[in-house]
Amino acid sequence: MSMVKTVGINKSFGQLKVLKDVSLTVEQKEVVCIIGPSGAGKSTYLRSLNKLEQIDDGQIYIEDKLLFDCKDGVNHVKMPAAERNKSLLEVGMVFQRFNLFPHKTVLENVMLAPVHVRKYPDGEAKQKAKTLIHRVGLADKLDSYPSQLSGGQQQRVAIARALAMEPRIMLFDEPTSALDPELVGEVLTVMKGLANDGMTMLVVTHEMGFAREAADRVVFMCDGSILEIASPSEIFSNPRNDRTRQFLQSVL
Amino acid sequence: MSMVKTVGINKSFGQLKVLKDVSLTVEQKEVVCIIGPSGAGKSTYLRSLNKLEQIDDGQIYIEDKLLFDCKDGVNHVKMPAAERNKSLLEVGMVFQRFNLFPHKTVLENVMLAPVHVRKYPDGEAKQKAKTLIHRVGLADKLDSYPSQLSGGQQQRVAIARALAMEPRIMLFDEPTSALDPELVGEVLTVMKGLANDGMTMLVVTHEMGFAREAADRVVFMCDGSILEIASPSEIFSNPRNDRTRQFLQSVL
Amino acid sequence: GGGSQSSGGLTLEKGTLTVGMEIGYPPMEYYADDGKTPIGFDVSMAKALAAKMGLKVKFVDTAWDGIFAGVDTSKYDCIMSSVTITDARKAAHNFTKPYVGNAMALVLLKNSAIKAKNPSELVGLGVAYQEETTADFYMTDLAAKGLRFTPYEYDKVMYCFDELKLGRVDAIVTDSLVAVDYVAPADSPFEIVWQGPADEVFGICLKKGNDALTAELDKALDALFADGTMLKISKEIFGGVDMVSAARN
Amino acid sequence: MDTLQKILSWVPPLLGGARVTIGLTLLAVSAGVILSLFLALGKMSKYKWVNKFCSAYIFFFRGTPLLMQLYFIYYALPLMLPVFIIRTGDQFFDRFIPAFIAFALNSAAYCAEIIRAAIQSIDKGQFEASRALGLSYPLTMSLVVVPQAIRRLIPPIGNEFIMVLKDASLVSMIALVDITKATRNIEGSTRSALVYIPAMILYLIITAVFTFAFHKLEKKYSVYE
Amino acid sequence: MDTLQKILSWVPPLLGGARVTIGLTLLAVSAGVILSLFLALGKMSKYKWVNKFCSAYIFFFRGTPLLMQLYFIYYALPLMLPVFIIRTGDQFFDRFIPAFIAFALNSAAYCAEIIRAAIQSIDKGQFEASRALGLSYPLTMSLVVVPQAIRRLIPPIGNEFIMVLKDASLVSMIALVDITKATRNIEGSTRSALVYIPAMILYLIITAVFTFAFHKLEKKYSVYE
Ligand SMILES: Nc1ncnc2c1ncn2[C@@H]1O[C@H](COP(=O)(O)OP(=O)(O)OP(=O)(O)O)[C@@H](O)[C@H]1O
Ligand SMILES: Nc1ncnc2c1ncn2[C@@H]1O[C@H](COP(=O)(O)OP(=O)(O)OP(=O)(O)O)[C@@H](O)[C@H]1O
Ligand SMILES: NC(=O)CC[C@H](N)C(=O)O
Ligand SMILES: [Mg+2]
Ligand SMILES: [Mg+2]
Repeated sequence: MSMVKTVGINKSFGQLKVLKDVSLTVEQKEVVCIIGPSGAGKSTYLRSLNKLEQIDDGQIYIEDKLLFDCKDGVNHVKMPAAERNKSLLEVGMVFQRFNLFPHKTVLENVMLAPVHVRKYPDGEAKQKAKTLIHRVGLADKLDSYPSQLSGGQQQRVAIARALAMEPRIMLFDEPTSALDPELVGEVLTVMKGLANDGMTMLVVTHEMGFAREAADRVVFMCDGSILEIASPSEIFSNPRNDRTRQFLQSVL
Repeated sequence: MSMVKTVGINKSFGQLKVLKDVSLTVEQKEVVCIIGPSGAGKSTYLRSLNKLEQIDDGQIYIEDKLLFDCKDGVNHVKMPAAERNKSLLEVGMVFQRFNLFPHKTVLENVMLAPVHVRKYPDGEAKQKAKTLIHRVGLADKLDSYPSQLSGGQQQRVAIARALAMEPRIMLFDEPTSALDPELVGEVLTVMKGLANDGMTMLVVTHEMGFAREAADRVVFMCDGSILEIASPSEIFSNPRNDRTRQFLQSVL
Repeated sequence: GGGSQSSGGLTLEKGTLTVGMEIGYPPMEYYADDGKTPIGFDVSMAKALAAKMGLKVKFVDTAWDGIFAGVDTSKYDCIMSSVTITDARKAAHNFTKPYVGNAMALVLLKNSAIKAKNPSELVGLGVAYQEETTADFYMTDLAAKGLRFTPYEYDKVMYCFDELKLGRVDAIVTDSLVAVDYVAPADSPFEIVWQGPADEVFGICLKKGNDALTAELDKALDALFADGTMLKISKEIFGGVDMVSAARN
Repeated sequence: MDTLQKILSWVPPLLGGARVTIGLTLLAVSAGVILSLFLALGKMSKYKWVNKFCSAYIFFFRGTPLLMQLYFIYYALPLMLPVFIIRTGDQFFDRFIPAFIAFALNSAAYCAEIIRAAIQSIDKGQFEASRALGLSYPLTMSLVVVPQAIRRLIPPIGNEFIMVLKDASLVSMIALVDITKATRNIEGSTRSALVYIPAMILYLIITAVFTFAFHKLEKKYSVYE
Repeated sequence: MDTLQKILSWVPPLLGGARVTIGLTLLAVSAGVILSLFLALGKMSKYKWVNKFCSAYIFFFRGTPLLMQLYFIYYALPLMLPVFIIRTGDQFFDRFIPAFIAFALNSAAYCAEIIRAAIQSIDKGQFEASRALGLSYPLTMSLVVVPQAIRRLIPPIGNEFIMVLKDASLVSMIALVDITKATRNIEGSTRSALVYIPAMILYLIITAVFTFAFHKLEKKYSVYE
């Protein structure tokens, strides 16, 4: 069973074709990193897996269940909205700009969705939230507001918040690029821990070190297309595609 | 003759001591990089050289001329404001967030100060501006507005704008940290060119590659103090101070 | 008095005569120096009438603009607010018999350079009056007959006098009963240069068809004339002058 | 001494006027805010006619003078259509209620734009994070967006409140005795303009007090910033 | 048909009123903007008394109703102090000028806050870059800050303009015949409220036209964005 499978995804914003026939399969427990220049469509691809963007054409499967089969922007999979939304809960997401709820404490941020969406009883949700916050190393910040935390701490809360919904796959969209260089490490450490624990992950990142160390496969996207998929060692030492080589030269 | 010399600079914001007895001399044609964690006081130090911050105590010399001799926030150097400002024109500055004038074209941005401050005739200022814009590789963007440029291009215009005032020393405050990774290179290339041409430069940066390659000396600042000054090869391979080592480990 | 039993059921609020008036029309109805106690001719008369009818009295201050709509929509039982009885108003409303004599008056500044001796000589001048009053109708009528002047309309008569004093209008046309009050003080800057025929009499105005209350009010009014109360009020308000008797002839 | 005594004697009627001014403002803005919630959501709605109606409402009430709206609602409408005659059996309320209606309808249009701006000022990321966590639109609104919008609403709603407080002076045109009408009454009877001075001071005090109160309220809602 | 003819006959007096409404608004807001520049700079000044005076001015004119300010400037002040009597030899201007003064003084207070906010909204980096290039304070203001502030001023000044346009209805209180007064004159003579409909439409058209014009102006000043 694959965790996420997309087949021939296309997506335009007005005249601009942002995704061109993107097909990719992420297996269970796999860590896949997506790299590529700005404007490549990396974020758009990630967001389309989560219904944050509506694709124009192509199929999206989550855990082998076909959720979207789109043609010209119309989804032809007939399925109750509730059922589709339930499947989408398997997909957790972490954003570049954290997007924590500023009016809620750390604990409240992590508990909110489990209580209101999963309908977990308060006590149970709180217990689980505390465990997760502990796991990302913020046990002493339970009652802090996001504004009282550093960027790295906020991003770790965001990871805990996503994990609280017990997703089967986590999407990360440049989780460290809004951070001061000194704070990048603490977030990457948490992410590596997750990977080691067997979480399936799809990570858009500019941190080549992380990709090299944690990824099973690296995907290079450019101008809306996937140009190369390879193991980290292959892609970093011997990129086959010219555009990949050029990109890696400029960032390494 | 030294370009910039500071002796025992102290500066507080309210209760917070941000600079503690900072002394540093930058010789002519020298390139000095300042590194250090967030909040170390790097920006504050740079800004105090330019009167953007008022120091509490200490002396500042520009080209061996004593401009500030402060005690408890009062400058005891008696000198006409015009004369001091003239000396300060020897100091150019490039900011992290570019700070181009958004309502002026590239050419107008670069010409503005020479025409209105140096009182150069329009034609001459224009000629010189064009040369400088050419030098930073933007000859085709003369009439663009900043909003039409990428971050890297904007920063290069900002460099040209500062150079147009013919400063004898250039201050850079994290000139590349607001840029997409792909765009960092083009700005560093321009800066290396400047260094090669013999410009005296004082650069706050997180780009260790640049420091290693271009700096004559590297200064490590932390908590308002200079903890270590050394050549790049020394500091990167064999930092003497524990705090330096710790910092370099986290960012390299 | 004798009417107490019969009048009680005729009013909007049982046992109370609710009187609409535009308070701010000295000396007919205006506020005492405290800015909230209504006084003046109509106020005294209303109190006396209500007493005669065995009713309590309540005053409702109303903008002149809309005062007739108020009685039409039963916001008060009647209007006692220096309402001049005119044919047009009579066609749309009930009126009691007249209770005080009045005329149209032309007011100028003392020693004014303006030589107009009556309103039809106001050609080319700025004339102030209160909007929607008989003064308004009078001047609008003259305008329709070809008199060319500039009208200045105010919601309160006091502003007409302010304006004349400040020299921003040339003349005021208003009820003579008001004019006499403004010219009375020794240091008054105003003078009355013309008065029209004394047929601009005031009556109490009621909703069309409210004949029962109209009759009751007329009865009480007659009684007040008969027992000298009206004369007493007139002498009090107008410095000893009888302005009421003429209205009954 | 005599002048002082005179001025002191004006205080009670002016304070009486202040009760009307403040009462009308409080009620009208409260009602306006509630009504404006529907207008704001309506104007952001995808249903074309709901959207059009709300836009037209807002355009109308923001595009014509409040004085004219007041005249229209108080005089013209009941004369044309007797169903709009409001009879409460109490003279005061017979004019207070139409004034309240005019001011509330007017204020709703202004508040709707304020609310719309506040909701649109909430970072798009908040909606996306909510979506990604599986929160439905109503949950997103009630748990995430509205609580954050409220704090941003306080300053402009406070501003609107002060605006209405001053616009309430228009009710003197329909002989409701607010501060302005009380002032004009005293001016009329004393034939002197001295009363404007305590009246203006009273307005300034009220404005200052409410500005301060809204400021406190804003602070209270900003704990997390 | 007859009704239409009647309505058409109202158009000239309503348009006459519109001239007064628009003229007063244009003049008052223009003068207000100029005056407000001094107030805004004064309120940001480091000279304590200049600062206090400007703050008090703004507090006073924003804290009391325009209607009361109008009465005060038009009636009370000249009655108390005859030097404030304005005599031009033309009765229209005798009242238009005080109205203009009241509206301009009032608008200045609002515009001052708008200008202050616009200047303060300019990125601090713009001041720093100017300083680093050696530009003096006046040069920084005139070359860098004000040109950028102007574009941000257009929407709120446009808003203020529309506000004054509607507040201009208050001049009907001092017998100036603006749209509102023209409407009430026609209402009085026809004894029908029908005239409110073309009058409101006229207001809406004027509001829409000026909103559109300010929108265009804003666009024109945004080339660089
Ligand atoms: N909502 C939108 N409307 C219009 N264009 C959009 C929208 N979102 C993204 N785009 C455009 O789509 C293209 C791809 O954007 P996307 O954010 O997916 O790129 P990316 O690879 O994530 O780049 P980055 O590294 O800058 O985040 C870009 O050209 C972007 O400008
Ligand atoms: N204007 C100011 N008012 C108060 N505190 C300030 C001000 N400017 C800077 N600080 C504080 O002074 C300290 C030093 O700031 P500075 O910006 O110089 O650090 P830095 O080394 O440049 O850090 P960074 O890498 O984040 O730019 C920080 O704690 C900062 O919060
Ligand atoms: N109260 C008044 O203003 C009355 C004015 C005048 N007597 C009229 O009836 O029209
Ligand atoms: Mg992206
Ligand atoms: Mg810094």
